[in-house]
This record gives sequence, C-alpha cells and structure tokens, in this order.
Amino acid sequence: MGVTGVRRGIHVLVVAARGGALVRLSVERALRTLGWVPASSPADADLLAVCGTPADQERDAIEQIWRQLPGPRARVEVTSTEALGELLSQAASALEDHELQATLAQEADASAPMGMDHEDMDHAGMDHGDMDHGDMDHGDMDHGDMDHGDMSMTGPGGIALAGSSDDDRDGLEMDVGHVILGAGLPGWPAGLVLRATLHGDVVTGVEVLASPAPPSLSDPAVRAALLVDAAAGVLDLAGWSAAADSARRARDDLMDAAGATRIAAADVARLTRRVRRSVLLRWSLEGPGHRAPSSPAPGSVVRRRLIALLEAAATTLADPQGPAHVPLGDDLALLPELAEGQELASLRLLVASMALDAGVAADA
Amino acid sequence: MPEVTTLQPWWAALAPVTLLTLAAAGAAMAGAQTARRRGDGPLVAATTPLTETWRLLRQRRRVPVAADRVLWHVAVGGLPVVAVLMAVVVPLGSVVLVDSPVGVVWFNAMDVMLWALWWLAGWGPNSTHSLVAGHRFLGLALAYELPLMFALTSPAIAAHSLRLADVASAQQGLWFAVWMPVAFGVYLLSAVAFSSWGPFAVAAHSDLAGGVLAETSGVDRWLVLAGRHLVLAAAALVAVPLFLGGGAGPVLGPVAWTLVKALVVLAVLELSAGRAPMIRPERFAEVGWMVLLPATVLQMLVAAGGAS
Amino acid sequence: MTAWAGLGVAGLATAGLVVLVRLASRLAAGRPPLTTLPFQSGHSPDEHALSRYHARWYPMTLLFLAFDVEMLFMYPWALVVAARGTAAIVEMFAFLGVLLAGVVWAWREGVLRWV
Amino acid sequence: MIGTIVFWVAALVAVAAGVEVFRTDSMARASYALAASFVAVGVMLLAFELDYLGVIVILMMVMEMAIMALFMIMLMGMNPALMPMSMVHGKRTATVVAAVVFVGLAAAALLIPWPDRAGAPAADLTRSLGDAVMGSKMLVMLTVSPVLFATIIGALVLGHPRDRYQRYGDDLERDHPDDPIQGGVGR
Repeated sequence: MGVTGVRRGIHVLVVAARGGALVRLSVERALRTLGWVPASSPADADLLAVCGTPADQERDAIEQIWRQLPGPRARVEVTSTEALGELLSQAASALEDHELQATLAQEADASAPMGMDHEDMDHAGMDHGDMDHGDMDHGDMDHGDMDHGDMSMTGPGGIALAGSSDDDRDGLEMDVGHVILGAGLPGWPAGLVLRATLHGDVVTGVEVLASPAPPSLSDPAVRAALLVDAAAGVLDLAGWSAAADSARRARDDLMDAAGATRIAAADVARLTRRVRRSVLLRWSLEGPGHRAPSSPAPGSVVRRRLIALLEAAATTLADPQGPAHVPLGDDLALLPELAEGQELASLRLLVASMALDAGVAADA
Repeated sequence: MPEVTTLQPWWAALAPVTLLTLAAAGAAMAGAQTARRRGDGPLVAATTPLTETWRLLRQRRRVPVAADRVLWHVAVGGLPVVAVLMAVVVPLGSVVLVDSPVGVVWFNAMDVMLWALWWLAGWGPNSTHSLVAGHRFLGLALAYELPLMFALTSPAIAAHSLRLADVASAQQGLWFAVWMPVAFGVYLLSAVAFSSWGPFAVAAHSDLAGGVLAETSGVDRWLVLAGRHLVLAAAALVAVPLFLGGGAGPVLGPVAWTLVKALVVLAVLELSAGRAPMIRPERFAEVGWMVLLPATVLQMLVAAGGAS
Repeated sequence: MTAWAGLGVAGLATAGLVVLVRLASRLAAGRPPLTTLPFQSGHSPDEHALSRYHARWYPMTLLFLAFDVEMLFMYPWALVVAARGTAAIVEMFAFLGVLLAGVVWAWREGVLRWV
Repeated sequence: MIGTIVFWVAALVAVAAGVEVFRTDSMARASYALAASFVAVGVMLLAFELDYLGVIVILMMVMEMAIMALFMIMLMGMNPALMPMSMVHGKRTATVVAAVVFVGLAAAALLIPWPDRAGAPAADLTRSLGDAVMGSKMLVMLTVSPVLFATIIGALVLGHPRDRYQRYGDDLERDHPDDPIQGGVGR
C-alpha cells in the first residue's frame, strides 16, 4: 500500500453500499496489510469506510451509523481502488487531529437522540403507580393485532414499547420485537436490508426492504475471490475464524496479481477439504444430522452452500472458460421460508451462505 | 493439614495487579494467535493488549437511549472484580491471601456470578443484539454448570477437603488431572464457557454484531475485554491446586511452579479461540445433560472409590 | 472471619481500580458519554429492545432448578465420603440415580430442546 | 470489631436492597436487588464463621435470581423495564401482616431468655454437616431425593409446552422427533 509509519490496530467498520462489494474486497485487503482490524459494530469502530457510491436511502442509514461511532472517529468513502492507501493514511491522521475530533464530537452530541434514563423517565401521563398486578388482565395489554405502524403509545426517548403477540408456537403471549439487518453487520451482503420480526430470538418473519445488486464479472479470478469471500463470511459467523482467515488470505491472493492464482487455487482446495471434514462444523450447523421430513434444515442448507461456494471457486479457477454457474438457486425469495422459526444468529448464517455479493457470477 | 501461611489481609490489595499481569500475558497469547492468522509480525502481536488498551481508554463511552445504566455498570465493572475474587483463594507456594476452608465452593459461587454479569451486560444497553446474546449465554450456562459442579467435587472427594491448599497437597505422586481426566476436561471446557471465549463465545460473537459488546465502547469495552482475560487467568490459576498438584515440582520453587502451570493452562484456554466452529447452546444443551453430566457423575464415583 | 478478610480487601481494591480506570479514561477521552440509538444498521428501532423476552429454553431451567438443590448435600458429602466408606457412596449415588432418571425422562420429553 | 462492622454494613445492604425490590420499575432491577440482598445475607453468615452456609447462600441465590429474572421478564403482564408500576400487592393486608410479624419476632428475639451456649461448635462445620447428612439426618436426605424427582416431573408436566406425543406423533411412530430446532444428541 506504500503506507508506512501509520498507527496499527485501528478498528474499521466496513460498510459496502449497493454494488460496492468489489471495492470492499480491496479495502479489506488494504486493512490487512496495514494491520487494521474489522469492527463488529459502530461501537467497536474508529473509522467508517464506505465502499462504493451509496444511493440516497443508503446515505441516510450511513449517516446514522456515522453518528453512532463513539469517537475519536473518521470516515472515508472509497469509490475506486486508486489512491486507497493515501485515503486511509489521511483517515489515520484525522484520528489524531485533536481539533478536528473536538468538532466532530460536538457534531455528534448535537445530533444525538434525546437522552433517557430509567431515572428521569417521565411518569406524568402514564401513571400506573397504584396498578396492581392482580387486577391487570393480560388481555388489556394485548397488542397482538397491532401493527408496528400505528403504535399508539410512545415510550421513553420517543421510541415505542414492544407490543405483544399470543400466536407464538409454544402458545405463550410475549412481546414481539423487530430488528433491521443491513449495512455494518459483519459478513453482510452489500445493499441488502432485512426487517426481521422476533419472538425472543426466534425469527417469525423476514421482510426484504432492499435487495443487493451484485456486480457483473468477467474476470474468473475476481469471481472466485467473491465466492471465497462469501465462504469466509460464513466461517466467521460460524465462529471458525482460523478457517475464515485462511479463506481471506486466499481471497486476497486472488485479488492480487495473476501470478498468485495457482497458489490460491491450492489453498482453496485445502480449505474445502478442511471444511468438508470438520465433524464439529457439521454438528454445530446441522445437529445430529437427521430431521423430520416436515421441516427444512437451515443448518444443513448453510453447510451445503458453504461447500458449494468453495467448490465453485475451485471450478472457476481450474477452468476459467467453463460455465460459471454456481448451484445456489433462487435464494433471496427462499429466505423468509427458511428463516422462519430459526434463531436470529442462524438467519445471519443463512444470509451469508447465499453469497449475494457474488450472485450474478452464478448466472454470468 | 499442610502448612500454608495466610498473609495479612492488606496484601490482597496487590491481587488485582498481579492477576492483571497474568491476564495481560494471556491476552498477548490470544493477540499473537490472531495476528499470526492475519499475517502480522510477532512484535505487533505481542503488543496488541497495550495498543488496544491505549485505544479504548481514549475512546468515548456511548450509552444507547433508555439504557439501564446502573445494571450495565454492575455488569461491566463486575467482571474484573469477580475474576479477582475467584483467584485470591489460590495458594501460591506456602502463602495464600484468603485461606478459605471452602475454597472450592467459593470458586463455584464466583463462576455463578458470571451468569448474572453476562446476562446483565446483555440487558443493560437496551439493544436487540446484546439482549439476545445475554440470554443465549444463560442458555449455555444451564448446560455446563452442573457438570462443572460435579467436576469440582471430584478433587474435593479425593482430598477429603474443600480447601484448595489441602486439595493441592493431596496430589503427591499423582495429579488429579491424570486420574480424573473427565473432571479436568469438563473444568477446562466450562472455564472457556463461563468466560464466553473460544468455541463458547456465545455472549460476544460477530453473528450478533458483537453480542453484549454491540453497543459497548471506550472504557466499558476495555473492562469487559480485560475482565474476560482476567476470568480466564483466574480459572487457569484455580486449575493448578485443583488438578495439577499445586506448587509441587522439581528445582523451581512452589510459587514459580504455580505460575508456570497456570500459564500453560491459560495458553490452552486462550488459544482455543477461533480454532473450531462455535458450539451453539441449542446443540450443547443435550450434550451437557446427557453426556457430560453422567460422565462427571461416573468420574465422581471413581474419585470416591479411590478415596475410600 | 479473619480468613475471609482478604476477600474484602481484594474486592474493594479491584472495585477501586475499576473506578480509577474509568476516571483516567474519562480524562483521556475528554468528553462525557455519547447518547446514541441502538445499532440497527443505521435505522431507527421500531421499539425498545427491553421487553418481555421469550427465552426458548425455559423448560430446561425447571429441570436445572430442581437438580441443583442436590449440590447443597454434595459438597459436605464430599468431605466425609472417604471416612464413611461404601455406605455413603451407595447412598449418594442412589440419590443421584433418582435425579438422573428424571433427567432422562426430561430428555425424552424434549425438555433439553428449544421450544 | 471488623466483624461487627461487616455485620452491620451487610445488614443495612440486605435491608436496603430488599426495599429496592419493591420500589423499582424494572423486573431486572427487582430480581438483582433481591440477589444483592441475599448476597449480603451470605456475607453476614460468613461473619458468623458459617463458611459453607454463607458461600452456598451466595452461590444458590445468585443462580436462582438469574433464572427468576428471566421469568419475571417473560411473564410480567407489561413491559418489564420501561413502564412505571407497583410491585406491591394487597397493600393494606400486607402492611398489617408484615408489622405484626416483625413486632412478634423482634419481641421474641429480645424478650426470650436465651440459654448460654452449652457446647463448642465443631472445628469444621462443613464436615459435621456432611456427617449429619450421612448419619443422623440420613432420612431427611433420602426424602429429598424423591421430592426433587417429583418436582422435576411435576414442574415439567405443567410447564413444558411439548411432550413426546407431539414430538414423535400420537403413536410414537416417528423415528426422529419433529422439533422446531435441532438438538445436539441423537434421536
């Protein structure tokens, strides 16, 4: 990268805008050379690196993510790989610029949401002070059929309290939450935004708010790199970071000069064998391995796809002219059905295994 | 009863710094492993704990809207405190800070405190990701805790005592780790689990955007991360009198042997990170109850048979 | 009591250090905490996360609560089993056997799986 | 001297945390205030040199309260953290009963002419507890076992939403159970 003398260990939240997957690969490779660390959420980040050109809606989300970085903080928008090293080293010096950081902190405080503690919670207007548990009927509090849109009650900090539902699969009536999954999550495809309905941590509904637009690719090495990158994402979410790091090294080699392709191909083959043989991975994703036919097995879907991704990368490398079809199917449409009844963390694994960043490569 | 001198209580004020040194060594080992996987040099690797400390102490704290600040503070600050309280009952050679007659049970009580702390760390920030992660930890705890309790009981049976100094000195000749491998294995596994580390990092994992760390920055984050290494270090220290013969060993003194053995155990615990896929609580529940629990009960039978 | 005095000192010393680190960090960071919305990928949350959370393993807690009472006896028993010999062993394992039968039954009912 | 200070501090913490249980709006705070109260009681027991009893009270109560917090949050009829509420039921009756019991017990503690201690406590109280459980109190322990077994069965029959017929079918005809989420061992 040609950057020397820059601080190491800066934590970077990499956010890929719709269509920015390839830029993300370059950024992540640059981070690895610099000894910088990918962040798992805005709270963990010193630097926000936006990859690609965000559309207007994405820009709003990115602004809010930016407001959530604790500071000292800096941001870069990377649209091409040119001058990437310089951009990053400027960002590193911005982190050390005390005046700039003071201004940024004031900006952050000015745009912060209204603070709200349990202590200063406003009791006026919702005084249930002498309400007795005994008198309180669960029925009175039933928000089961209430849409989140017309939540009548606004809770502390201008955010509503969760409403409840009694249609849970075990028959208990409890609160229903929602979580938006999108930019800034580790291993998340560029441009995808989901809204998941949660009963506890069980996903009962998935709504696709925005779909990704994967790049069309002609270079087989890059295509393979995106496939291996997706595999690295799955391995990371599955907790096997040693394997994920091997995958990322192979990915970076593929993105490098053409000479490294053959070494990378050998690495990918080795990794595929390792993944396929891991008893623990199989057990952790699939359980003991047999299910009643009535229900789908999302874990085995994840594992099957993970291996398919690595194999497709190997095939692409072995025969660059050959068909680039990756047997992944019509994924995003299947997602809600597969995710229903699974845990939030499993939804993340499912999404990662769909390799949506490399999606068009499948049909190219 | 072996002669162990209890130091004046004031010496216990040095316990946090001492344990922090051990924990820093552990953090450096984990940092070195991560750095090697990423392709960084060894120097960078070894200094990771220091650079991270410097980075986090200068970072601002952040508090989500309507967070439960009190309980969050208890969780974040509680981790280091519980780790130190776990470690002070360990005899160092012929001296000990707290010569508890029920040291084994005390260790057990402190590991149970971690149930509360991890869950509170998830509850505090008022964030979906951390709330889910905190609950996920409790789901795991229900599966490892009983096997851990039986694993702790086995050395106590063989030593006829719950005092750690007695347990250590009862292993003259043969370490409990050798003839109680199941108990020792379950102990190591549980130590990783109650530290939410390695294959059991269910409370703080990237699949929930960092879990209980999703909203945690600055000094809060440092306290949780350091607290986790402190808990691992404390668990490694306690393993020495419980399973590895205490300070016994040739040439070096008992204090040195205790530290050497603790460092080896700590290395095993720290280097478990990232080596295997995460073991999900919904899978582990049946393993804990149907495999590990009966196995540790049998181990206890072996210990009782050997003792009487 | 004196045996335990070190605990108080160690606990207070650690808590004191936590406070010191917090103060040092407050000085180094130079600013009070930032108030933010919880992280939802740049979107505002629909509702507060703190709510009636549906934990999927609550049946397992019932099994656990009943089983762990036995630890009350286990630790004192561990001290005397060597002196009292086979009788104590038989008695305790009969005790545990009954409970383990309960565990196996619970396993068959699916209590160890998420509901 | 130090023992007296520890006792009084712990006693104050226990009472203050106990009061907080009924004053807070949050189920999590109520549960953990109760846990803190029990921990303080455990510390008081330690101050009485009841080592095992003190530690086991801390151990058990933190564990139970961690689980109780879960149920308080799950089964509360309203938001468990962010809504003002009262933790008091049937206030008048409760006040009268509490006052009467308190006065009664305090009067008993102060007025009964307690005998002086006749013997000396054993050197190792935990060991004598073990001896009692294995010796004179064996019957108690053997009764506890079936009681706990009955508790497991009873609690799960009432509280577990699924049973083996739902999992394996009405005639137990399935080879593998139809569970929403896979487990970790066989079947």
